[in-house]
Amino acid sequence: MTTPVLATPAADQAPVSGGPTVGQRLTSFMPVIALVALLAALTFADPDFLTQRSLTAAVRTSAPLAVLAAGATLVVLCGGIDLSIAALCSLSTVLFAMWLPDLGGLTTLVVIGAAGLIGMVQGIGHVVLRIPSFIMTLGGMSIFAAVALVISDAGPIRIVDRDATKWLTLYVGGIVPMSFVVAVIVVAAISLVLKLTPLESFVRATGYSESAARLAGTPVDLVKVAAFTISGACAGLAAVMLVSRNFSGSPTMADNLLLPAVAAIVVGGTAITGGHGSLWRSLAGALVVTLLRVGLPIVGVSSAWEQILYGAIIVAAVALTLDRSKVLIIK
Amino acid sequence: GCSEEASGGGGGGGAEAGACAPEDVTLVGQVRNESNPYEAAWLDGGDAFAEQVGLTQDRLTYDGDSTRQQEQISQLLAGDTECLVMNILPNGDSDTPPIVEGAEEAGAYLVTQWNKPADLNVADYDQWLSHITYNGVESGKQIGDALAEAIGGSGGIVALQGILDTGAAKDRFAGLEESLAANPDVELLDDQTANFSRAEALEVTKTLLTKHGDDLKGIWAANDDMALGALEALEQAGRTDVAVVGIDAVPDALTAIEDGTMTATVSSDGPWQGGIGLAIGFCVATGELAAEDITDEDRAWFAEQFLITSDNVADFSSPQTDEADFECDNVFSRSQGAIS
Amino acid sequence: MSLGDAGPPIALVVIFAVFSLLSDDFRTLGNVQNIMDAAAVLAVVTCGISFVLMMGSIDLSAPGVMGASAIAVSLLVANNRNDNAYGLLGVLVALLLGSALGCLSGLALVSLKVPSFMTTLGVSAVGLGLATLMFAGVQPNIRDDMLDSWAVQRFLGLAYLTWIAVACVLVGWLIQRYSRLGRYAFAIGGAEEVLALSGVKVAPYKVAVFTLAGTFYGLAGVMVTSQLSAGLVQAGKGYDFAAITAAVVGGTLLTGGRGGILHSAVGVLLVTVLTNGLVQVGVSPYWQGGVQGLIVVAAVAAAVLPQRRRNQVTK
Amino acid sequence: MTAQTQVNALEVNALEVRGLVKHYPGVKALDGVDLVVRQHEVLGLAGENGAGKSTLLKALVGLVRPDAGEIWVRGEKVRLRSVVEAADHGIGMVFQEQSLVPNLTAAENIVLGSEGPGVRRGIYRWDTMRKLAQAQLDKIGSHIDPLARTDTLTFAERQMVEIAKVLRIEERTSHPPVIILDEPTSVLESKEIETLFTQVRRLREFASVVFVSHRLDEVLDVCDRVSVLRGGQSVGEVPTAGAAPAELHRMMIGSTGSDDHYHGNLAERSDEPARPRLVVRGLSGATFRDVDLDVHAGEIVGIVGVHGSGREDVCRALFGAEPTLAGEVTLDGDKLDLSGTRAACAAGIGYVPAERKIEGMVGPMSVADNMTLTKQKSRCSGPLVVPQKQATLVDKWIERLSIRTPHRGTAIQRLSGGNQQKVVLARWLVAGDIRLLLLDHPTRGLDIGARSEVYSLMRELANSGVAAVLLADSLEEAIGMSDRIIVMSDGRATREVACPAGGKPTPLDLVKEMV
Ligand SMILES: Nc1ncnc2c1ncn2[C@@H]1O[C@H](COP(=O)(O)OP(=O)(O)OP(=O)(O)O)[C@@H](O)[C@H]1O
Ligand SMILES: Nc1ncnc2c1ncn2[C@@H]1O[C@H](COP(=O)(O)OP(=O)(O)OP(=O)(O)O)[C@@H](O)[C@H]1O
Ligand SMILES: [Mg+2]
Ligand SMILES: [Mg+2]
Repeated sequence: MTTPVLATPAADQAPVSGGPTVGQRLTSFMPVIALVALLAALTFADPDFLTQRSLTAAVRTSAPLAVLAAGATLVVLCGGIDLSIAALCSLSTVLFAMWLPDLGGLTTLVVIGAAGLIGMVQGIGHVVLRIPSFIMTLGGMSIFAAVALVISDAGPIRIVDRDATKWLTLYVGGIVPMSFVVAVIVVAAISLVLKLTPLESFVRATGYSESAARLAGTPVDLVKVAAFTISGACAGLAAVMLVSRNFSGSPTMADNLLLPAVAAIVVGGTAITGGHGSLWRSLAGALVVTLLRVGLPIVGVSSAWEQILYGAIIVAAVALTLDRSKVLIIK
Repeated sequence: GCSEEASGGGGGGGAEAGACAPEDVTLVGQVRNESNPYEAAWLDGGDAFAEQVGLTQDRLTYDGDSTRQQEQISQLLAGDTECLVMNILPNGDSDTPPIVEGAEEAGAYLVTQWNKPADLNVADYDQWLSHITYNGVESGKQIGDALAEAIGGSGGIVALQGILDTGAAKDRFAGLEESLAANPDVELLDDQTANFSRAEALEVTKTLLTKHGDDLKGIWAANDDMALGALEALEQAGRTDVAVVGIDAVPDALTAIEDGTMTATVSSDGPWQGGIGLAIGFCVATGELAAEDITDEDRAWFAEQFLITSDNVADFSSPQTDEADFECDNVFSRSQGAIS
Repeated sequence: MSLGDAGPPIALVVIFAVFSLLSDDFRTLGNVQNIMDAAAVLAVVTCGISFVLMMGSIDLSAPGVMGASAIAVSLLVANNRNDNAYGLLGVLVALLLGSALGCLSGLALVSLKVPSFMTTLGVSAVGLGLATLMFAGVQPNIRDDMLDSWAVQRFLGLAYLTWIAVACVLVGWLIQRYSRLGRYAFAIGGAEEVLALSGVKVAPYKVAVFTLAGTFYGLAGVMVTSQLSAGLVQAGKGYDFAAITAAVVGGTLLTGGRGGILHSAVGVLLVTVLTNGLVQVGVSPYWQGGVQGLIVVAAVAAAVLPQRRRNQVTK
Repeated sequence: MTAQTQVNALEVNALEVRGLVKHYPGVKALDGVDLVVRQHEVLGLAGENGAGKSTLLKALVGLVRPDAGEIWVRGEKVRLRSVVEAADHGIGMVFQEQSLVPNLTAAENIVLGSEGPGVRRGIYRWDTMRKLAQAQLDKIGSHIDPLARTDTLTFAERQMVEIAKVLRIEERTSHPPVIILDEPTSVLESKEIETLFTQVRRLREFASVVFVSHRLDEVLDVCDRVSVLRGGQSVGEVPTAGAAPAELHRMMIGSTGSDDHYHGNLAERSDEPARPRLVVRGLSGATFRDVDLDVHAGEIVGIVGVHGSGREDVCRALFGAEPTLAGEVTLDGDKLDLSGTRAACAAGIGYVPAERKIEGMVGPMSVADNMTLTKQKSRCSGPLVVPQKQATLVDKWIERLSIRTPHRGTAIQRLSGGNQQKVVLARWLVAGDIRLLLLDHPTRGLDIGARSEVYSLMRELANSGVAAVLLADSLEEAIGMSDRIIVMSDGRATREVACPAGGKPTPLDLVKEMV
């Protein structure tokens, strides 16, 4: 009989790899596989869909959604949820349009900062008042919507000076939209900071088991507030992207992006219960959701069937991408 | 980075006007959704026109979601745009400029309806052939006057506003204010928004009925859906003494006017709107109508509308498209003049 | 009921008192009836969603299910589109459609192991798609006297629909208190893995809970149709978040295992009183949503603060 | 049952396991285990942490699907695929981790899954259910209100509910049942343990019992026979009559172990510091009042008390995890900030919570990340994590504490409880800057070997100048490990008992003070 691996002291243990197995590697690529499968299906339905121009457009379209989803992913990783991102993004488009004449080139940074600050206030409310993030941000959502409506006098504000956002409409190498490049940079930067610093441990510990994290002396509250802050800042950045696309700010511009953004997070395979997931997954998820939003009608699916297919496909996509070994109980 | 000017967006420059063979033309109609009768009828009108010229219309809907509309348009314009004709209902004023710029860059023929920022000039663009709308101030005033008359020239009314950040809602309410100025004994007791929705109008009206009680003599609604919601609220409250007016002339409203439960509405002809935008684009794309020949008055214009009351409701009960309306030399026949 | 559960009812009383002070119109009997009537549909939706929330799951399918059932019922009872006139049977079929869609959410959850957030979002889209298919461009208006009368006829000052909602709350409470389904739903929210250890197969109960919730949404869709005399695809618009808000404001925890139907009923009244009161006291329509959000947050904060502990997990 | 088997009924083994094998990634949890449970006997199951006891027992109730091997119940080969199937064969289990639904009543928990007449056509009959539950509770002489919500009960009361629950198997099957108790005593107090043992002996009259405990004296006390597992294999069995713990221990670890695992106290400390490291004056909170406490550097102070004495909350309060109402605490003369756990960590205080699964560890995260969670700077250079530094450090501690894990990257939830506990302890040691360690049941669920390791670790820490507060698992442990013992009752520190190496008090002395 073989020696049981664990019966002997640790010193002379047979070396066991702690790295991911093939199966684990595969599950982390699932969002990309889902993306490719969807693209293949759309191309099958309409061969004209798979052109470089078409892909460029889809990728450009996905940028604001990807940024929104990436920011909110942090909150989800911490075990919460941010329902205010879309409303905050709308408000930020209004702020951008209102401040642009005075601030010029600085507006982008100021708006992102302001949105981050607003996110931070929500985060503080959540940790100090112990209001569940769902309710805190649901309240935030309606408050931001009202403020946006009032300060914009309930109407869109056009942008005359387009130079401040022109850079976002450029194409890198003539093909890759700058806005998407920015989205990738944001995802990469946040992911890198998480990975290289203890922050990732803090975020995951908070998401998996808040009480254990707290008793281990992890700065749970700070981490949560930071997550909400970044989520807010990302909403601000997404707003700048939308403004660069629409040449105006409007109090309801991004409101309908809430559910797609959350869908992007979940479709990417991030656990809605917290702890497990990544921003990269949300980026892939945002592309999947965008393809569904624009692809289905363009390849000629009728409005009613489009909704039915959308519903079926996002569920199927999550079935594919969610790593169930990391999430024991599915609620 | 090595960034350069846009290229991914479209073919640039656009097709030479009139170069398209009729069978090469792609017709696209885009509205908010197919789950409301007015917009469904719009798309049906588009289908009718497409059939008339032996084509089919691609029906797009964006569920009242501005971002989704932009996303669909930019995806559409990333495809083959040479003979593309789009008849678009922008979700709000602010959604029009990016659509226009996209079409201009991609060389697609564009007609928009209802929403456009006032300072955006159609004549500044080559591919944006025309913008059609109804005079919202006028319609708001017309039904306001009809309401004033129905309540005998004096008494309290309430207003149900549409989605607050749309031009249509604002114009129509401005029309009501004009009407109020002309009818000094009519008092606006309250104005609330019900977001153009029947269900919301029902709730809001119920509340307003308890709030104002018998002082309330009339309800001014910025569209028929809300008017119909208000009618339900009145029925549930057992009130028969309140006059209701709306805008759009949806079939249910016409029925209500026939029945005498509703006072007035203003026509907007969905099927015609669905066809006319495509017709203008088609005529230009195939060269039957030269873009340069469209006068500045016809680049942005008010379409003909009618106040419908019990007197004339029979004439409107079943709107049909008329092939003659879509003939290339007839497409501007319903113009009531340029948008000032 | 522990002291912690007293928060929402107290908040309800306080908000009611404040509005009564601020507005003469608010404190009339007519307005109280109006509030009860206005709460009816939300109460039924919240009844359904409460069971799902009790399990610790979430349900965003109300808009789709209500839309599908609204169109279905309006095409089945006497209407302007076809010659059907199935009356109560039509209502029943609409409820069954709601059950079927709810069942679909549950099945996708337990068989595909996809979180309910996503399955119900998907089913909502499917429901809206079905509704749009049935809608087919022409508004179905009902001409069924029975269904029409539910919104109009009154008993003891309240519309029949309101009594239907009261009955739903009662039935929901009985299910929660006295049926295995209800207790297990509660238990699943408390410790799902323990049920499995005790030999209870949780999957069928989860499916059953979503089915039950779907049935409530189906009924809510019928009620909206009765109120509007027409079947609208958008019949359920906004009810998903409204119902969750009501349930949470009433003291149901999104993490499951706490709260229940009576809590939710209080939450529904709270939210409805707020909506009504803000109109009555004349808050600008621009601000109403914001003020409501602020008060909801404040109400939850006030309810949570007395119970707060160190090292308490707030998700 | 045929007449033939009826005759043989007594000779047939209640349960028999042959060559059971179970692999987990990187671990062979069971490696050909054989086990025989006779009728009407109490069989002890002993083995180190991670020896495979729980896995074996879970296989017996259908929760673990073995890779190979056979299970025979009363002479019949069976396949157990679920708890229900196992229960139908008369096998029931009290799990190591508490497994009650917190928001249900005790009654519901007791009948959960086999409500019988308590539920008719899906409708609850509360009265019947309460009676059913009461009958079970009466069996073990418990006075818990069956309709009390489970989360309002104390830990021990909940354990009693679990036992009451498993006893329902008597009603469920016509066969003599087999009842499995996986470490039922680790959270009980001596009086409750006595009650439990009375029950176990009563059960023997009509059932077979499998009993797991790391307290070998208990095992010898209550069992008729002990079977020993080591590394997933059966290494033998001994009748308990006349056996000594040391013998069992030797079988468990494969060599002779020292019986004296408390290692005695540190011999005379030469230079007793003038001022205590930790000074607590008049500390009051929701569950305790006016607590005074001094702990010197290098000293282990035990706090004993019954459930509800408030000792856990005092510990948590010192760590900033429980609000305080009044009082002053200084650490090395500096006033301590009790507002939160961060401040406590920064001041050099460590806390090992009792509820390891919920509060002690982050289950899905790796051993390495769990170990360095608190002392991030031990694996960082500046703000950046240096994986190599972490690997070296973690591997050192894995070896130092002989933590049995396939790899430092393995999720901690895959380790056995004892090894999990060692990781949680190691968390406070990796940086070497700890001043005060608060240990709430640090050896709960640990085997003797692991215990001694933890004990020597505590001792070593004390010798290096760390002050420690110990809430021990048992009075013996408290007495063995502490230099001084504080007795708490009703939220007050009522007495202080010196506990020097030479003059240890007896458990009885302390019990008198506690009540
Ligand atoms: N689900 C699992 N996945 C991976 N490894 C597991 C799993 N369950 C148990 N193991 C491993 O199998 C081995 C045996 O574990 P088991 O729980 O049976 O030990 P035990 O004898 O009960 O120990 P203890 O005395 O600590 O309770 C351990 O090394 C454990 O890490
Ligand atoms: N289904 C499972 N999935 C993942 N891990 C599991 C599973 N079942 C058991 N384990 C893990 O296997 C390990 C062994 O279980 P267990 O807690 O019984 O250890 P133990 O050795 O009995 O503990 P102790 O040290 O307290 O005596 C535990 O860490 C447990 O978390
Ligand atoms: Mg009616
Ligand atoms: Mg074990």
